[in-house]
Amino acid sequence: MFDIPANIFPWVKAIVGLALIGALFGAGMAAIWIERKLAGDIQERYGPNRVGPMGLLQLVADAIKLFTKEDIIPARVDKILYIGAPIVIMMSVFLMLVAIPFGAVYINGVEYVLAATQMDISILYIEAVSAIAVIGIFVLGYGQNNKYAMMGTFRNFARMIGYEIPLGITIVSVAVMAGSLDVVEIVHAQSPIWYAFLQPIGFIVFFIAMMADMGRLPFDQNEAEEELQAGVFTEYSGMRFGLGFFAEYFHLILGSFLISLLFLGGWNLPGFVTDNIVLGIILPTLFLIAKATIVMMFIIMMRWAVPRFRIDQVVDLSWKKLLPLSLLNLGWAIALGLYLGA
Amino acid sequence: MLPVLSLIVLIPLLFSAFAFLTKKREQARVVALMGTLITLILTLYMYFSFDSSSAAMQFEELASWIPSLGINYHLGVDGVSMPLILLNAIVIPLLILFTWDDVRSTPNRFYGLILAMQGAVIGVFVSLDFFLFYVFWELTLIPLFFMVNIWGGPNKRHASIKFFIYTHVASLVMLLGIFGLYFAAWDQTGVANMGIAHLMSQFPMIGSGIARDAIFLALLFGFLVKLPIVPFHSWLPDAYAEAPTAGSVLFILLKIAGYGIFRVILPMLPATGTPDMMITILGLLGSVSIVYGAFLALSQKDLKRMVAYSSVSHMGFVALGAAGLVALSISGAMFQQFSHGLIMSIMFMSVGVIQASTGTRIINDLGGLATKMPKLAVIMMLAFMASLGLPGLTGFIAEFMVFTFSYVNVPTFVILALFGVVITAGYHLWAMQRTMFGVYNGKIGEVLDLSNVQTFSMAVIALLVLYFGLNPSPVLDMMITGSNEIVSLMAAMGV
Amino acid sequence: MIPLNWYLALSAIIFSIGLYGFISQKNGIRILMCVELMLNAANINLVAFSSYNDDMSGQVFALFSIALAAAEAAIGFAIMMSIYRMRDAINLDELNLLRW
Amino acid sequence: MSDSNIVYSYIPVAVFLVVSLLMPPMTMLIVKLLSPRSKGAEKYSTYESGSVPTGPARIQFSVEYYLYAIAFVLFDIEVLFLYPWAMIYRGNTGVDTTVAVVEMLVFIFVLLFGYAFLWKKGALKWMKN
Amino acid sequence: MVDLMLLAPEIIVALTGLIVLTIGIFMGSSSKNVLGYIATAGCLAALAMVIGNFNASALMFSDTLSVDPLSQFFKLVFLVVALIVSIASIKYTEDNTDTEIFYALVLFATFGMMFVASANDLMVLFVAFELASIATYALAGFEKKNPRSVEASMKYLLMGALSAALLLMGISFVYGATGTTSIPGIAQNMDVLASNAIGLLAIVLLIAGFGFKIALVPFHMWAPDTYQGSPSVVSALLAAGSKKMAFVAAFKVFIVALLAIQADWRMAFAILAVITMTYGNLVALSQRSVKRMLAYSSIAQAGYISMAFVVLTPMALTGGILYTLSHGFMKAGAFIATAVVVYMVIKEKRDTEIPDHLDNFKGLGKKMPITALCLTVFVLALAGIPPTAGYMSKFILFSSTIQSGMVWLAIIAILNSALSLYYYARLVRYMYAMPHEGEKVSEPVPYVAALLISLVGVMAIGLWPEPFVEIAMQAASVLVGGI
Repeated sequence: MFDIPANIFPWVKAIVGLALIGALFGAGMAAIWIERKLAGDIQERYGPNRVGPMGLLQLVADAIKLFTKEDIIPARVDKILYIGAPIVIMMSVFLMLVAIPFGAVYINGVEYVLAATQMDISILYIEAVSAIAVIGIFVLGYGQNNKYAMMGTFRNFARMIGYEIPLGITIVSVAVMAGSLDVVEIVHAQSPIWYAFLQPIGFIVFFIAMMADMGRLPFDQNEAEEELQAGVFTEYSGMRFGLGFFAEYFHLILGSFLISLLFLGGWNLPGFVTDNIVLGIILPTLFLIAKATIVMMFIIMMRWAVPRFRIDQVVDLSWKKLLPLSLLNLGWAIALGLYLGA
Repeated sequence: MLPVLSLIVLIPLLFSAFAFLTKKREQARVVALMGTLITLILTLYMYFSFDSSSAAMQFEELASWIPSLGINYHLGVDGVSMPLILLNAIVIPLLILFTWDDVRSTPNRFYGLILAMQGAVIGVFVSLDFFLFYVFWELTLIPLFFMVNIWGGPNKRHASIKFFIYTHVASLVMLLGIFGLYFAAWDQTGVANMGIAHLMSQFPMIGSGIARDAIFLALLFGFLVKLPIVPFHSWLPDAYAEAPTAGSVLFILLKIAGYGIFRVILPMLPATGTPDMMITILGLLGSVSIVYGAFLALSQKDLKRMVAYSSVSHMGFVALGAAGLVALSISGAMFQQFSHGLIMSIMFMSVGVIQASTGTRIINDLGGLATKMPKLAVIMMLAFMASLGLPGLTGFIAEFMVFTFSYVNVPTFVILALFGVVITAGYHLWAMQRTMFGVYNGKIGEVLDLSNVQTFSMAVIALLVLYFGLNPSPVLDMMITGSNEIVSLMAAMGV
Repeated sequence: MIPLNWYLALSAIIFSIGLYGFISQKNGIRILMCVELMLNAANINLVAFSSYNDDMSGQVFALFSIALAAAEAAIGFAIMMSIYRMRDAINLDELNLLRW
Repeated sequence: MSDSNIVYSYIPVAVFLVVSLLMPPMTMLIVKLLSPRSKGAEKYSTYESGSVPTGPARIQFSVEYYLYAIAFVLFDIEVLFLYPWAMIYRGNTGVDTTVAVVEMLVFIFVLLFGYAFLWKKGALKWMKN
Repeated sequence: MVDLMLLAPEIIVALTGLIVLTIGIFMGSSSKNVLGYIATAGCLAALAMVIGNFNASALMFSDTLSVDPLSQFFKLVFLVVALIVSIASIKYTEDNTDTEIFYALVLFATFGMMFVASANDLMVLFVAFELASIATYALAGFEKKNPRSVEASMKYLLMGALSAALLLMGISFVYGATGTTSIPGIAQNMDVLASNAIGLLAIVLLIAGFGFKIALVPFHMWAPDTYQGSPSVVSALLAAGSKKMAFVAAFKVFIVALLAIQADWRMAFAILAVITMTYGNLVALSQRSVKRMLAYSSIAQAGYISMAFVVLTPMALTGGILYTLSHGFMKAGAFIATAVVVYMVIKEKRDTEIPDHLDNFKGLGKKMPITALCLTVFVLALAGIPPTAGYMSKFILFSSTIQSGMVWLAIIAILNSALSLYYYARLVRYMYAMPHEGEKVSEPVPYVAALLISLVGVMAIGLWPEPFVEIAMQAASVLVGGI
């Protein structure tokens, strides 16, 4: 083997990891398409079906439209905040992406994780950077100087702070059982049984909290077209709107991956051992992607199955139901962790 | 044996608390009279079982109080303090009788404060521990402050605060001196002890003369302001004149400063770095006070202020006698304190009566009172005569002893002071002439003479003035024993 | 390895910004934010020292101080809310019922 | 893991950060090149369902929002203490497990006290009468 | 295993706080008066535990807590203050819907103070310090509808937060230089700090941080406003409890931990003490609000106590420590007396713009004799008139100053005492020499009980100081182990 300086390696990893961003865009497009198609199916109507086969090219058409729309910056907005806010939201998503592992491969018994970087506190890191998005949305709403946006912002704010806590406590419950804050370790720890089965309450709480965190219906009070026009996005149009819109979908995708990683066993295929590198990479990764897709589709379908909650219902759900449940789950996890760890 | 000293301190304080709790004037004055009478009986018992030929402390009580700082509960009396206790114990019941019929606001507080005052003053006299001494010393401030502040004249506010600040600052300076002595003694002996005798015996061992002088001057300052003496006297006329009659009498009975001079200053004096200078200070201030006080008294229009200034003048004798440094001059000074207490009580009571019945105390507005108030006139005249030093009355004995025996050591100051005697005679006679004799001033209207209780209380004091003027030995013997002890202490201290 | 002095310089700068803001600002909330800056400067110090002294207690200390800062901020905002509801102002200049 | 490794594991983070900061402006640059432009004053006015905007948008919102914010700050910080504890309570770093669990139970117990108090006091009620 | 019996006072106080909170929220507002009695009982029980274990000595929780005579003494101080405040508040919180919050905060604040007293580690010290502070911020603003109370609270909070930040920064430097947060550990490694500019920086920050809480001039500006605006019972807690907590913390940090660089901080404390006492007394002279006057007097008293840092002999520390106890009684009592007056003012429906205005004290001697008498004793004690606690403490403190040869400092302090008499005497004059308006007001029993407890404390220390001096000496001996 040729000699590589050790400190080159992370740079290489980073640049390779940038390819992930491209993949993410692809996935985002796919997610939008899936959503529209599913919506059509559920409502017994056609989704996009004119542009290209099964309406696949509709997305390309939309993208072209976004790129060619005029960039309007309304007169009364706070310019710096207006321009900066989508960047902050984007940043949050990308920084989450860095630490999420998408699979692992064993070469000569050594495990190589398919992630842009690996840290021993990755779940804490992910939670931290995902919280930046809240600030982004706050800046977004505040910068527009528009009443609908402002109301959307405050709703967003009330919702996010409510769900951040059960989310954090369930993550701790998972970490307690795995004994690590590293997502990879958590995935390993689920090798025989998924945490979704060991901690069913935690799974449900995490799922709901994650949905709220992503702002998916029934938790999209910050946009609420019927009441607030477009809520936090009221004054945004064209590509600037597109950036925020895409960020939301990215968030959905990454959230689905997180649910799969933390509770659904990640890329683990019990009993699967192979020497074939290609197969070793592809099969677990595909398995993970499949899980994430199912989770995502489930979330998307929820949109058409459940009506939007009122803001007080949202807040009550988190503070009065999820929070005690998550603490209960934490106690369960501690006990279970002691039992299993002993 | 009966802890009689604790009792004469605590009984007034206890009755003071009772008096505060009473609701009506009738109850309050009875409680006050009972308390003071019990104190008087105990004091008389003490006086008759007192051995006036012994220089030692008698009725001594000693209990540990704050051992970690060497502070004890240590009481005792000797010839220096016994006459002063007697004075207080006798005059205060009479004072209460004197005010028996007075109508005033919150009488319960009034009598409570008088009793508290008595307890505190006696406490100072019997304390043999500096800490205890200082506690009682400071405690005397509070009743007097309230006396002036609540029941005083039109300028009461100014007068009370001035009094409070002057004497409090003086006490604090004195406290500094006590601290200095205490720690110097602690360093020398390695034992913390606040006993007065112990600290004074350690005083000459302090190495630096300047340190001794500083300690001495701090203590001296504290006593001289309280005495008071020129130039620290300016609180006195205000406070004395603004106080109600009872308050003025209480001020008169506050002989703690002179007592402090005998008890502490004199024995320490020879051991200071510059004893001669200290004697000069004491003698000079004493004689200046005599003369200057007399001059000021002469220039007063207000009878009460005049009496107040005459008090400054009288206090000069205490300092001068102390500066005489021989046993008999010191005894003279002590006797002056005793005599002054009796005489001035009558004087202030008389002034109080005059003011109450005529509504004024400006000398020029009065005149010919003798015709309308014969009882008052007799008693007051006796007091005036005693005050100016008529032979056969107490004032004469005191002043005579001070002049004669101080001449040995401080002749210059005695000669200076003699001028004061002339002026004293002058203003006393003038004031008496203008108020008592001559034509009755019709503007005053009808006046009432002394009531029976007033006559009784004032007459008793007047008789005492006469009795001790003719036969001073019952108290003078003790004083001479005490003075001899002081002189022998001074001899032992001499460096 | 980043030299310790860099951390200290960073923390000193943040601390100074906070202190300056504390003195110069009039708005209660801004002042509170400035205090948060100062506390965080101290946290940077603690963590940096902890890392360079190879001793964990500094990091634990930082955790506690974060918690305390949060509690303090919570109380602070609660108080400011009640002031705002009463006086319509959180400007310190306008709070003059009690003389400064 | 030594300090230098921590620094290296954050290099990708830095790269992603730079990318995320550059991407939106670059996108907007493309938009600027491609999109048409037409002036019109109305276009730049604030949207308020067609009516003329009145008053500032940054008004004070109902107090419930702030109350929840305060509650959040406190509870979120409590979670902060759970993370380090979760890593060591099973005694793999020489900690006495019983003591660790008891201490955390006391902590959560106190936390629940505060929670019950908030609930009972009505701080978690959106509509206050 | 740690001996939890030694922590029983703290545990009792904390549990009582939680119990009060729980009972309170499940209780109708009509019967909430019982909470005050529960809190009082808790304080009494804790007090009994402290006195029962008075001579205990132990290190707990990996040496982060130390139970020793010093901590026991200050626990005594804090519990006594909490007891007085709890009793008085039975009346104050009557008919209040938030009674349980009030008592819980008082108890939690006391809990924090007690932990400061036994902290043996800067981390514990800081956390406990902040716990007590945060509880008192909320207490200062307890009257949510009273703009003065809230304003007082806000000023207190901002200054308190600043002091916390300065303190933390100072601690971080001490930690950085010595590599430990344990107080004895720092003392051992002090040579590092002594030879380093960081030491000086840390001292400046720490003095400023503690100075705010102690209210040393020039860090005092919050104190008058806060003491004036807060409810009187809370002012009592602040002046008598919170300030003492800062003192014990400063004793531990400076005298135990940073003793090796005493040359650097002694002079600073000397200057601050002199400025503080002089400024406090001078400004107090012109105050018309009694609470504000007491606040300035409190500043001045902080100046006296700070002399203990300058003199630094066992006797001076004994005096300083005894002074904290005496001041606790005197100030708590004085503030509660103003609470009675405020109660009267509200009852008589007078102008409540400044309810504690001097004019409202006119003729108090007749209207409310017990309150007036107690207040008189308290202010005379503050002035240092014998035979009260104030005199006894000043006696030891000032005399120790002379003993160590700092006569100038003693003279300044004594002159200040004389000066302070002026405004104390004025208050007494208003109460006794001025005519009163309105009828005699019956004094509420809880207030009277609290006043009498303070009175007994003040007089007990004044008349029979030996046991108090003894325990203060033991407490001081913990501090001077290193000297």
